[in-house]
Amino acid sequence: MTKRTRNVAISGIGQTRHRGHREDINMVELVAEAVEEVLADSKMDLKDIDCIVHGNMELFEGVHQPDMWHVLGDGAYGKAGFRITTGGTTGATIVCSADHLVASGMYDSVLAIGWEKQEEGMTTTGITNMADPLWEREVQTGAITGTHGVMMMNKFGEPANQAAAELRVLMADNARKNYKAHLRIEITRQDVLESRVLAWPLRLLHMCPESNGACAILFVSEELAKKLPQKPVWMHDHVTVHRQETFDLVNMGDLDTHGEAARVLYARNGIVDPIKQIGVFEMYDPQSWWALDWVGKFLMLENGEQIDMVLNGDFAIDGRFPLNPSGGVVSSNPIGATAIIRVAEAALQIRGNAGEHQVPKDVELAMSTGFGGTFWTVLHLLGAEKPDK
Amino acid sequence: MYTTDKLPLDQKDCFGKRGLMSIPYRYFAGVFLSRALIALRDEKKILGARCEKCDRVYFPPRSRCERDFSKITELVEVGPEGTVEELTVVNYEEEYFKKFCPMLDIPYTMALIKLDGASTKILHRIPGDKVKRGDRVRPKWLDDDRREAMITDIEYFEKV
Amino acid sequence: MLRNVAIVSAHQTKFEENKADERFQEMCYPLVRRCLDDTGLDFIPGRGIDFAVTCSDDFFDQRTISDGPMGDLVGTGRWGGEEKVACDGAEAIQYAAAGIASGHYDIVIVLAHGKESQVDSRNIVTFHAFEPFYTRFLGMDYTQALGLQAESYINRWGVTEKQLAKVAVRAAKNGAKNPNAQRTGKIKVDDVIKSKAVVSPIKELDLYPVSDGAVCMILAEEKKARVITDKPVWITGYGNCYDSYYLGDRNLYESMSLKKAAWSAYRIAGITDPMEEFDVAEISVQATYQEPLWYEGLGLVEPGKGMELFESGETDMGGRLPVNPSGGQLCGNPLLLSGIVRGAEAFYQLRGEAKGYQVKDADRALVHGTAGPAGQFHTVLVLENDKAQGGVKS
Amino acid sequence: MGTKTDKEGREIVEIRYEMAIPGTFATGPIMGHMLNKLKDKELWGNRCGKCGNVLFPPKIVCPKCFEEPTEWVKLDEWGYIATFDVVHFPTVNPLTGIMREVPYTTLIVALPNGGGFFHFCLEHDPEKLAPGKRVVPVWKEEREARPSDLEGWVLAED
Repeated sequence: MTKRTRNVAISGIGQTRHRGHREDINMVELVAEAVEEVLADSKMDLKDIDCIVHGNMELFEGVHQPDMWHVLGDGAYGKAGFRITTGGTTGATIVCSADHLVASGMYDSVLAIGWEKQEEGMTTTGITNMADPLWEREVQTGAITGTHGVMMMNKFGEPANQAAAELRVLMADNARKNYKAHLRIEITRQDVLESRVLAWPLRLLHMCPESNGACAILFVSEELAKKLPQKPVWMHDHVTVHRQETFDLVNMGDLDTHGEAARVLYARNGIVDPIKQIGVFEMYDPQSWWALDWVGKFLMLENGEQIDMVLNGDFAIDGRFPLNPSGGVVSSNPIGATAIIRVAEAALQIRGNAGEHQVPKDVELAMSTGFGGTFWTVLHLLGAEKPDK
Repeated sequence: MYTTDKLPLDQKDCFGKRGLMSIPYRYFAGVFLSRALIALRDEKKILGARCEKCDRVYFPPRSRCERDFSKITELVEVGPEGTVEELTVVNYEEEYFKKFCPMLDIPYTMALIKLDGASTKILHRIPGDKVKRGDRVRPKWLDDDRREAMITDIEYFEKV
Repeated sequence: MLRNVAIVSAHQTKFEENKADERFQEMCYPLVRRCLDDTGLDFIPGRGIDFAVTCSDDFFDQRTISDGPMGDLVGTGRWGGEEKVACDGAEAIQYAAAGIASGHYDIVIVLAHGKESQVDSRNIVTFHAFEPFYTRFLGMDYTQALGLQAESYINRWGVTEKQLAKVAVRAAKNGAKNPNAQRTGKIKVDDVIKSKAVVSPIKELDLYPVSDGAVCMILAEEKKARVITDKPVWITGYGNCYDSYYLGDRNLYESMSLKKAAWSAYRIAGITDPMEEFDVAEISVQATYQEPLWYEGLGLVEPGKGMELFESGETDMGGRLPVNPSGGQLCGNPLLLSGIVRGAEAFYQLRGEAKGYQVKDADRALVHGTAGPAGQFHTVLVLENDKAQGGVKS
Repeated sequence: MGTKTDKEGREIVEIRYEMAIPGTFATGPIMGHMLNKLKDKELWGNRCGKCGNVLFPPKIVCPKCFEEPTEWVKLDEWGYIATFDVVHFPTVNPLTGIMREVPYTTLIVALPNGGGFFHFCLEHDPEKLAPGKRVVPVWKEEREARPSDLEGWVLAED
């Protein structure tokens, strides 16, 4: 167990319906939708919230320091606030931030808000812009890359190809149960394998959509959690692992930030068999090829066992190890919100009121991840029971 | 220049690469603000947003009251005349702005104007540097065929 | 805060108008190295530096995820983690302290960088801080926001441009003793008044110059701080606050958010009379009018009396509460960096290491940073050395 | 600038804005050295004295050892395909504001004496490409110390 000065609980969750088009509202109104819902969910009065943590990626909407404008919609007027961003991990990072700000004793209630209105910018150009302007920026193509696919195919052959497609189908099945998900499509493995090539062997249906959405979570001290009506979900631990700016692309093994994060988290929290001990896993899966590779890394499967697990249906909502009951990132990806949505969905599963995509069992521990930057990972562990400090 | 005893470095290797950060955007005002912006274009009307809870009339309009977070659904006409409350004379030109904004010749005045009936002040421009605090001003509208549902449909404000 | 947190090391670059020969890495790496040498720490999660907080701005860097390239310099190559505060640097200090006080980390490195010279004009960047429907395409930027607030302030209290010029003169005078300051030396009131008009009443010398530079800091929890240094500087108060976004919603001649930020920081630090209880203050003044305006917001003096306080000499070196012995942001710090530079300067003062501009017996310091148009957002920190912690007030 | 009609038939305001912020990226002596060498059709990285890894693009400090590199290293003029992909998804190049022509192929080229990086592959047929195949660089005639001086990589004839 990580050291923790005082316990922090999630006492409210708010999430917009993530959609490809939200031309009916502007950015501020998008954020306000999530805030309104978290206030309703937590029965907390906005004026009683101490601090707002705001996160997104500025260059996706082209607004400098958007937290200043968003005071109009996030309720930060006259309050303390922070703007924390780290790329795709932003949503997960602001959860760490809120956890720190409450656990530190600085604030008793912190509202973390992650959002993105992808349709207002050009996502792939925005991502390409993260590469070094003096070298890679001329070459990189956002996150649209088939390189992982090529590596998986080389290692595991056709079964990997089938599993990546099957995993995508599972995400679609889950997303249809989650009315907040963006892509709630009915697809078959064949549809995936025959969809348009984006970056061979990555196909359109392997890839996440560009979504508009916001997600807000209320983090409170133990004392305050007791006073609030919602069943508290406890923050147990989080681990952030980054890697060098331009990593050794040749030996990707050198790049196993996911495995490293999992190793640290499991060791600190006495997890020896994640598949048994963790009730549900909300993983940041921007594309199914990455998902297939990463779920193995997070679960420390050495020999691609996850491929059989996919084909056996072990990752289904009612399977041995439910993966992304929400439909995951391939079903909704408002980037600045995506990783905090993982935490929100994990918390909903622990609360037991996730709705149609609730897993049919009591969830004691839930894990969620964020992914971004140059292969950065943020890993969160949430629990139904208070962590023993 | 940065130097180190570990690695030979040369001043001639220090230079600057010109580049852009070029990304296209589409900003959606949303249904509520669109109504107010389109009124500028079609009716030459300046609409503010009235919060039923605290009765403030906000300009620029917004669908949330910043103070009490209540939803705002009512647009009310303000102005068109108003009183200059704050101002600053702008003496510099920014080439970049000219590409995207219909700029006035310098020196011009950037002002905060309390429009009649509004609780807050509108930011807009007044030609020249002669305007004073307390002066009454009115909008100078672009011709009907040039207005495009932007705040710049009001070319500038001018003395009454 | 539930654990005591101290700053144990801080280094900054010289601030310059255009560091054309250095990219961010060259600006920052030597600072990190110096902080490591100071503290004998290394990047070993769990045993050395546990975590990194960076502070930078994607627009100014013209780079999505502008903290990406900083990772190599703060240990992420060693599986470390990093988070970016995309706000004023003083905020980064408070945020790093939260990570430590939460118990999650013991030692955190903070690395902040800014290069206003990279983009053709900083106004092009702050143009994008204005929302696109009612403000941006009027050709708005932060400089004009400063102009509106300046006029509002001097009109409200009858302050003259001549009086404001004295602020620039003192800043340059103080800055002349600070080896890292950019715009320094002998400036006369007339030079300021005659300098190029920018936005009335602000002339070129009333406004902080375009500036490049970086700051690196290491923060630690009490036990480890004691091992690392015998002169820890404690963070004993913190507060920050947002005001309204639209300039037209605010009374620009006063600052609700600064008042709130300051008094929450004072309350936590147990300060009731800032003018009396602080020995030195480092505040972020982007344009001369802000010196008296921030005095009032910080509660050093009542509304309207800021200029009076300035002219009384009590905030000069040797006065009752010297403000900006370093010269402050008017001598050159990029937007968003000023807050952490102020923190570093206060750190030197409280350790008696501000060679040439040391305030005698400085034990408790006020640190202020601001962000957003015309001071929409403020951060206030209270820093104290062991002597002040002992309750001794010199 | 202007408006559009949304799905419900309402006219809504949509402001189109082509941001293009001009700036000057300082190379510094380390990145600048590599860029200048491109003019001589040479790829240079630097080597960490501790772990011996070749860093490309060259770095001010070895991210893993946190030691300063101790020597400049000229990379080999051929490499292997580590992996590749064929991009069919057109995007604006943020450095120029110009839409990229598709399809194009990117590869990660692994160089024998260390280092590996993203670049363009001038062969667009995935059937012809495979990890492990040898590739050689193709240089532009006019070179101006920028990444595009190296036009891309083609399969070596052997």
